[in-house]
Amino acid sequence: MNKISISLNLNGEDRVIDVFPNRRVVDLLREDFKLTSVKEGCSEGECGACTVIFNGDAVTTCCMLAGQADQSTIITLEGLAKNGELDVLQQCFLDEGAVQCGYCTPGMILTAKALLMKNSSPTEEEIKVGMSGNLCRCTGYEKIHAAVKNAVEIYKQKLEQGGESIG
Amino acid sequence: MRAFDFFTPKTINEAKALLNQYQESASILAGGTDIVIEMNEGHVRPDVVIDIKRLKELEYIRIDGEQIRIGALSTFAMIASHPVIQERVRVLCQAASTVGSPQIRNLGTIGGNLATSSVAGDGVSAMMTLNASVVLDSVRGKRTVPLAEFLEGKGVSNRNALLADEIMTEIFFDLPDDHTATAFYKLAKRKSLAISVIGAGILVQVDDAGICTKASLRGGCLSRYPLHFKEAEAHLLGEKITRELLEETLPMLHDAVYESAKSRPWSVFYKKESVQGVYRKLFDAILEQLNGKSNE
Amino acid sequence: MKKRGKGVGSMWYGIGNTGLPNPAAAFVEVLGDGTANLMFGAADIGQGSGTAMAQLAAEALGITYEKVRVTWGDTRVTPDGGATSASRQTLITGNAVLKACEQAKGTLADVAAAYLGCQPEELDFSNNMVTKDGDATVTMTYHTLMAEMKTAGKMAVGAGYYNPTTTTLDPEDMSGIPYEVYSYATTICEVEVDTETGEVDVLKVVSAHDVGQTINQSMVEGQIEGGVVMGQGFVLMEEIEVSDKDGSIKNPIFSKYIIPSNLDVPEIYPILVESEGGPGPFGAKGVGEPALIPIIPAIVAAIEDALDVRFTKLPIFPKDIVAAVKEKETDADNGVLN
Amino acid sequence: MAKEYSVIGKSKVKVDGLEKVLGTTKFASDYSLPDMLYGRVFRSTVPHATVKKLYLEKARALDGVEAVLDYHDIPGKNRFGIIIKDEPCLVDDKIRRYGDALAVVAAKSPEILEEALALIEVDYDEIEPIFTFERALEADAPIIHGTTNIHQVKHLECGNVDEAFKKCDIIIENVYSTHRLSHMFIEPDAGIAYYDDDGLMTVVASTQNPHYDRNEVASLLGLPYNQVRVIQAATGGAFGGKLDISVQCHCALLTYHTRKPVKMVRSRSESTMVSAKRHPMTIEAKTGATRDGMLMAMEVKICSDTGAYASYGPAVITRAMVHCTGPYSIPNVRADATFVYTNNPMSGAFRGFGVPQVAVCHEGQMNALARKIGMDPVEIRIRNAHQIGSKLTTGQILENSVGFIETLEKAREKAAEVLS
Repeated sequence: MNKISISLNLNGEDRVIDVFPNRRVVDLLREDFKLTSVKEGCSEGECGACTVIFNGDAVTTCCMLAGQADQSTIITLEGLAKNGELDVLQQCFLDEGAVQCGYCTPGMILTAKALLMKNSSPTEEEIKVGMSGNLCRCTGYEKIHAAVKNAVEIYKQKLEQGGESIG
Repeated sequence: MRAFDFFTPKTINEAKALLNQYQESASILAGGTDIVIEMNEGHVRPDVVIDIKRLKELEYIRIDGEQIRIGALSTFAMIASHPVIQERVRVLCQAASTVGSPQIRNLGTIGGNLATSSVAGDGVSAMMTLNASVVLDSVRGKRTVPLAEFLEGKGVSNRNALLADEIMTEIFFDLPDDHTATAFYKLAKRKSLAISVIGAGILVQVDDAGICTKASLRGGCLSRYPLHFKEAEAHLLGEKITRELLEETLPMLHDAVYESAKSRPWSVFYKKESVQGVYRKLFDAILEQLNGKSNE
Repeated sequence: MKKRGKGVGSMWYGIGNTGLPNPAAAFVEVLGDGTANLMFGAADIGQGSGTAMAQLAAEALGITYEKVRVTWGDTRVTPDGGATSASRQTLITGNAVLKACEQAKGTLADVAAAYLGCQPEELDFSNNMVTKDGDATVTMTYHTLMAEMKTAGKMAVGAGYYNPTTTTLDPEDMSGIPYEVYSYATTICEVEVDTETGEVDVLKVVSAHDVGQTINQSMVEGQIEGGVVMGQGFVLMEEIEVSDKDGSIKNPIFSKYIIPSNLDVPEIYPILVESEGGPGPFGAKGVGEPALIPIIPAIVAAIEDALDVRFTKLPIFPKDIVAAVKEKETDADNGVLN
Repeated sequence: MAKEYSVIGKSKVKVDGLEKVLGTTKFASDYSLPDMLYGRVFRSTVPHATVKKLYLEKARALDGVEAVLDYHDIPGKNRFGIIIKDEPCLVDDKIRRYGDALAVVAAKSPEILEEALALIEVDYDEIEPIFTFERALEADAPIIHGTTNIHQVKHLECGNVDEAFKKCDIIIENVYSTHRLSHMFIEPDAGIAYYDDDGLMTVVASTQNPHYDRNEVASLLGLPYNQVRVIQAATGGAFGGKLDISVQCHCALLTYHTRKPVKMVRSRSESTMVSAKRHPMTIEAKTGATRDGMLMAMEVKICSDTGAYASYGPAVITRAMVHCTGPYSIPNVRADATFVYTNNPMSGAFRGFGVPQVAVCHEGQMNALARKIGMDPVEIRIRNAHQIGSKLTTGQILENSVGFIETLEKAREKAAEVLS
């Protein structure tokens, strides 16, 4: 087995790494890049805990081979807070009590982020459908939905005040 | 996961050459949503993995005269959000938007779904309802195969006609016209991340007088490949489409499912009963579309 | 055809282990700057016991929440808290925290009383201030208090443990005191059932819980909402299938053991009822397990109401709904009265 | 009017919330130490057998494998269990369920580990497995533990049940059954063991009960309790499923022999396969009441399968018994429960400890009774509800904090407002 070289933009930084191809992207991120916010819950693309933003889309990294990450742009939860300041979504998850055990939280926040990057003012239904690939066993989802709704409102206000865009 | 060599061909020709070289010992990686899981669990153990996802030339949705041609590497997310498919091909739009999860729909491709040919493949049911055909390519040349024939073929995986050196490049079907209504319903235990219990499609075309000129009813997870409700289709053809006429087919659906499912390890009782409820929902959708269209 | 129905379910739940001693302990130290370190054994598994304990300590010591630093679940540092089970941590570790805080506060109160010229029992500790009851002019900051403590060479430390009052149950008839206190709850829900496909939509759920005293409203609501959804899975989606050949579990993965997704959840209205006089900290009881329980019979009852059919066997999967509807139709055809 | 609190009752942000939204919270599988080995368990694929021979040599000889251990390598006591110590860390006498632990392996990489496990073989002498409650009690059934397959029997009685039933206007009889369920916490069980700088055996694990874990690890290794340190890692959901020992003892044993850090992360399947499940129950109930809906008598029989090991079974049976009437005053009650051992997956603690199961029964009975006498289901509950001064079936008198009726009234009020 030959190692393959992977170049990617990871949380805003260009990185290059040589790995054996029989690693999955979840392993690449957790083991090689030590980005342990990426969680593994099911290993079959069902729970969404390993979600990252890959070329602008939410994807589950347990069903991707490392080689698929070559020439990609990946954002993990480590890349969301900027200069110690929480992303609006992170703040809303915190304030709304949308976090219990916290294991699904990174995937939840990133899925929401990818959703909002594509559609800055989703309807309640669009939020729910957009978040429907992440299982949570603790919260019953209500406070997670509420957190994302709040974030949408805050982004809107920021945008109206001429502030940053969501992406 | 077992060791393997990984290739990322830049062109289809390069991909075909690799497949020709490695034959059965190679696995094609499209979205990866099925095969990576299988490999991780050790069920699939290729020596070589050929990642074709970067072949952007196979990622397109084109309206080509009266046909829609979809590149095999188009993702479910692309398909579900395509305006023409949303408007004119609801059966495919609805099937594509209920596959797996948003994350899986961002990765998974229609070609991968058809090539896997899972019993519960929603893309397979929808495409069968549309009487789609697939294009298979290899160093030996291209061939076009109707999906029904593709699924019954005995190729490298014994699940379909795909041979060891072939790559699926395109899926195409007739673009439903203004007089055609289509719909898909996924019966499952939960509303997201669900595996179909029944993944049912319908297509009905009528003439100006409302007489049925084309009917296609296909139910996934009811037989090895989407069950063809031939008797029901025959019942509709040449008749004026009304709720009563549509509902007259319910016992036929029931019986067809019973015949098909009785030898399988499924709850025959539930499948034969619920298929009627599933199609009643589809009839509602069809009638709404047809009536909406006639009112325009 | 779609049919709607409503159902009621209630429950009670004894807090703590049944008829057994099950103590828990806590340590506290108030530091020179008016912050505090709180250590206890109770494992926080996401439900928020760590947060609840910080709130209890802050209230008891009269300092703000942010000034309490908690450490839990480290056997080298924290005393035994027993298991995080039986919805027991708020009651038991909570009381242990209060006892530890009271001990530390005893020293603080002596020093403050001497400084303010009043009796220790006359003092109110709140919002980082110590004030004489009924006389807002007689007051000092925690900052001053801790400086006084330093001068006096005293330390504000406390250790406490709590064991709920129970008795061993009689081996003959199980008489005795199994629990010190009970939580109660009632859930009312509405469902919509598709009689042909057997699909059940849980539409709305009202769940009222007697929690004694709310410690953290958002967290209690979170427990109730999570419990409702888990209960929905219990009745309608989940079942471990065991092979009768080798006893293995046939569906140990998420694609085969179906838990509710976010698209399945109903509108949930949690209601917190408070009831006085309980033995818990400020009267608080537990809600972790009660959150799950009453929704289960409530959904069963709502389906029964929708279909006018009795269900005594769980789970109720779509196939069971369809079978029951069919059976009822057949009975009606045969003239059998339900 | 209750005292106005300054902190209590407020929706304070969780103390561990910030790290969780930042993704910096460390769960057990996130730990990584220098020289760390990867550990995994070799498990049985039969439910009931003695081990004729376990072939560990090939795995031991594999390059990169640092330890392959079986029960002979346990320095202390090879039994754990929260209430009854009946579960081996590694099987010594016999296999009692599919997935029993036979050996543990530590290797330098997950890939070597996988290869090593594939090299282990075992010869079994199979014993008839018991999968049903009924078979467990038959005279010729093989015995799973000790001298009987009966795990626990309980009897509860108050008043005069037989006399009371004679006076009832209405009697409702039903048989309820509930199923086996899994917690499905999103984080599979995981842990890491290592010797800390002071030489203390340290285990960081996903757990609900670190102090219990400490005692079990110490007992397994024959160490004083204060020579073992267990730290609860952030725990990704549990719901009762992380009360039993999972990886703690296996990790610690491997570290004890290798002196190196050993991490174990269960796969989803392994986690579900061997963690405790909810007890499936069959509950027969007979409820007697007056015409106007006052409960007079109740008789309950509970049967359950606790699986291969006791786990929290004794807690479940006791709690189910005490709660079987529901939150209602019933003066005459008789209840019996029998739990048996089988070769099925272990049943244990799961959110509610048997109370959800009996709630299906007592609420089913209340709803049936309400329907029979044509009374509103909330009204019939209020009529029989526990309140201050109520006497329970155990003889306990409720003295304070009984808000049941208020939950009924408030729920009814809100339901009238929001339900259709």
